[in-house]
Amino acid sequence: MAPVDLPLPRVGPATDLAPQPIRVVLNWGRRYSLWVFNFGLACCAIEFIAASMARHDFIRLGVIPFAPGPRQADLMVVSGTVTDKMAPAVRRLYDQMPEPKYVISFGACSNSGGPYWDSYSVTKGVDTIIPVDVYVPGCPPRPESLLQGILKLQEKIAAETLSTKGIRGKYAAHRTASAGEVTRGLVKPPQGPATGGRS
Amino acid sequence: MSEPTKPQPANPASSNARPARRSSGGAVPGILKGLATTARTLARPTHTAEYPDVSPHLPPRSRGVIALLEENCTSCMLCARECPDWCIYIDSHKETIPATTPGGRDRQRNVLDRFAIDFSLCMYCGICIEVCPFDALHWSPEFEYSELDIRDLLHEKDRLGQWMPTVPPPPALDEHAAEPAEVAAVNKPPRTARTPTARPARPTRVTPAPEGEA
Amino acid sequence: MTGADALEVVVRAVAVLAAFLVLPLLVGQTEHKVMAHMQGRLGPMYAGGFHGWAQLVADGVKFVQKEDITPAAADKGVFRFAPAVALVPYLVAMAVIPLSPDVVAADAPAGAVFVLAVTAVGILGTLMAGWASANKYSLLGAMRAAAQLLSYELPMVLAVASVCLAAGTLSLTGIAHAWSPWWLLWQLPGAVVFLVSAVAELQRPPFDMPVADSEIVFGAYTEYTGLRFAFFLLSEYAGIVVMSLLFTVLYLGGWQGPLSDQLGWLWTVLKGFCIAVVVIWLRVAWPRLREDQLQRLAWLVLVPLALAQLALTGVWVVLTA
Amino acid sequence: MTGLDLAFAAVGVVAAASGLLAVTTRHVVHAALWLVVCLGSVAGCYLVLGAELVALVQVLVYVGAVVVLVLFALMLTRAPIGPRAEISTSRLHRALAAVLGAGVTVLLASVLLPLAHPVDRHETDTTVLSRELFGTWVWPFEVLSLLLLAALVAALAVSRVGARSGDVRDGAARAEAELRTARGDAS
Repeated sequence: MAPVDLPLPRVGPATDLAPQPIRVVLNWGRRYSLWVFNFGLACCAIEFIAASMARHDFIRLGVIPFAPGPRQADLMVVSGTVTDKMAPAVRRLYDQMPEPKYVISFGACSNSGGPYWDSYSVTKGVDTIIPVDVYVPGCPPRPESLLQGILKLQEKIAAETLSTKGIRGKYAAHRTASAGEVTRGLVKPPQGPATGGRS
Repeated sequence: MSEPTKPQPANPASSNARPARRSSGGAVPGILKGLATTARTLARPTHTAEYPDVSPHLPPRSRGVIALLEENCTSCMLCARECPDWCIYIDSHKETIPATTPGGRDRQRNVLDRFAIDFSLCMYCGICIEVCPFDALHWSPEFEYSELDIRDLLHEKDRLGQWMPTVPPPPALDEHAAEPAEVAAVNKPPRTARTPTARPARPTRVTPAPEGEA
Repeated sequence: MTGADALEVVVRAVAVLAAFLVLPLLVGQTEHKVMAHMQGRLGPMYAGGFHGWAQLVADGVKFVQKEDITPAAADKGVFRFAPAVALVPYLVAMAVIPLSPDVVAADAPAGAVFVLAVTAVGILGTLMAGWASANKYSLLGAMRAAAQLLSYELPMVLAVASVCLAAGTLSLTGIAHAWSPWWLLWQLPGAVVFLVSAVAELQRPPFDMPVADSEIVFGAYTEYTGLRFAFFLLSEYAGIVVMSLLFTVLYLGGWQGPLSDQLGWLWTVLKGFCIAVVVIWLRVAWPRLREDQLQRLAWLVLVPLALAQLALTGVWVVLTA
Repeated sequence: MTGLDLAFAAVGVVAAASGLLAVTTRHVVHAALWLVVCLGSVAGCYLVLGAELVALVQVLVYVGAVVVLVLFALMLTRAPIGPRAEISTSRLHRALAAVLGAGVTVLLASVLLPLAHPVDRHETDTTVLSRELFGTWVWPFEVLSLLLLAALVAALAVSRVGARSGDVRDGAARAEAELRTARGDAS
């Protein structure tokens, strides 16, 4: 399918021009209204579901799992092994979410491929195809880990300054984010002290 | 079930209608039951654990994060080699300790330069902890270390060491269990010089056995 | 028109608008909390501090900031206009519902027909949204909505007709005046028919096939984002408010109760709130019906029941006249 | 010119304009939506003239039910978004239709305009209306409903032709027989 030229995203009216006190209110709104969209791909999705159920109930934090589709969602939780075959779908649904949008990568597989990092078919971390805001470690993580990841995301949202310009930075003059912008390279090990003389 | 389960082929119209009628007929008590159940739950206290306000009650042996006791590590690489994910990075070098006594031999020992666990890869199988012969790795139940940047999930040895205080003490032994080897070794009376009086014990130990059996 | 009259009109309009913006949020928050506790959860706790009272305010603030997406293939004008068509009818309907003989924004002589007529227009918003989205799930949702609305409009109108017949007037204030506790028994079948069709008309569970997320994503609203989506949500909750208050006025005597001279409006609001809680309760307790079960219920149960109620009322009115 | 005249003229203009748009738009769903506006403003005309109940019934029945049904049917026909060439009329036909429409307009206007007088509103009470409907006009009313019933039954009969279970079974049996002969031929 040929790419369709779509207008670049812009945040809602008045967000760009709002003075600081109003921005605090706006950030508060985004912080406590994260309609979540569960990209459950493997066993971690079960822990996500556990976090949404009565015992952990992340609606307490304003994470509302009633978003029926990407268009209504603010937060995408990728939980499970992203395969190269599924990756385009993840990418597409991410692109269909309206800005401002957030992503939590939940569990080892979506963080970096996890136990399957050297498999021919597994994407080496969902952050090679979409920008990720919070990485939750675990295999699978406890439901409380997700709650803590959400708290971390909420702190990040409370501190951020939203602007159309900032959002468009992710996009290379096209409605879908450019691959180069979101692709993370291999993580280089830090340059430690003398590593010579290996046994 | 009183109704015949097999639909009568002679009358297809009635067999089409029956399942619908049966479900609507049986549904009346069912829908009331649904209302009653939800109302009852409404009246009861909730079972939500309020995580950020109330710290969760974690079971012992929770696999939260792996802590490193650096002093115990000999950089033997067993953990790194057994790790199914290859997510442990160890760098070390050999140091020569000059002989302490004149004419003695210089000794060599391993110095740990880097010990890192990539928790974005780790599958929390615990094999590294099992195989460590020197008890350098321990399970800690801490789980609150999600990060905004994936590079921060690579915990270097100082960060791994910081988890050490959160490691719970090992579980108590079962009643009537044998004393742990280390404790037994400490409690053993110190060796004394062999005396001839100790020798005759052997024949006396052999002789009572048949009496006991008889 | 004098200055005082103009001022009164403005005050009334502002009051209706305020009620329109506040009451649906109250219902929404109640839904969050009641649903949570019916499922053994707590519901929103952090937004606003005390038991998450500001959850829906936060939602609103968030929706304002969201990007407004119009799909490339959509019929842009219709797509953008649809939320207003869905929302405004309920605003207008709220204006004629009396809270007490004095507290009513506009007392229409044929208020009952007015509310029914105006709420029937709201469905056009859903149809426009579903068709203009250029999405097959939206289209399917809109068609389900249309089929559902057409089926349930009839039993609803018949049930309301029965009440109007019993009261001998089409005015909502007149109906509430004519009400007596005896109606609770006499008009019970009509009340049940009205409540069921109201829930179906609002596309609330168990009649939420038009927005069944497991089948057709979110029906006609699949492609909507940000404020336009919020308008659809608001229209759903405003619909609950309108239908609950209407049920109160038609079947529960509106403001009738102790101290009704001073606290009449409070009685109406309280009764309406209880009905809204029942609507929420149905959502939590019951699973979604199937499309054919829906039509079967409408045409084989509700319409005959409403007709029987109408006949009963007619006979009674003629006999006692 | 009174305020009533002005109000009537305003809704009348809206009704006429939307009616014109409904027939000129080359977009079948837009036509139905303009029809909504047209019917709504006709209801507004009734309201200005004081026939409140008629206006409400107009909205309830025509906007709430008839147009919804029309839209429903249009959706079933895969009405395209945007105009489509193969279903639009040719230039000649459009010119002819315009001439015909203009002719009818002129004819109607020449007859009706001399009758026009300032709008006088007289409130029609629901009681009066019902007395008229179920007293003076009860027979036309009932006959009309009979007509609708007949239409309904006819529609049902038309839609059920060929869908009776007996026919289906006959068709299946015939198909099976054909299959059997075909197999026989092959072997």
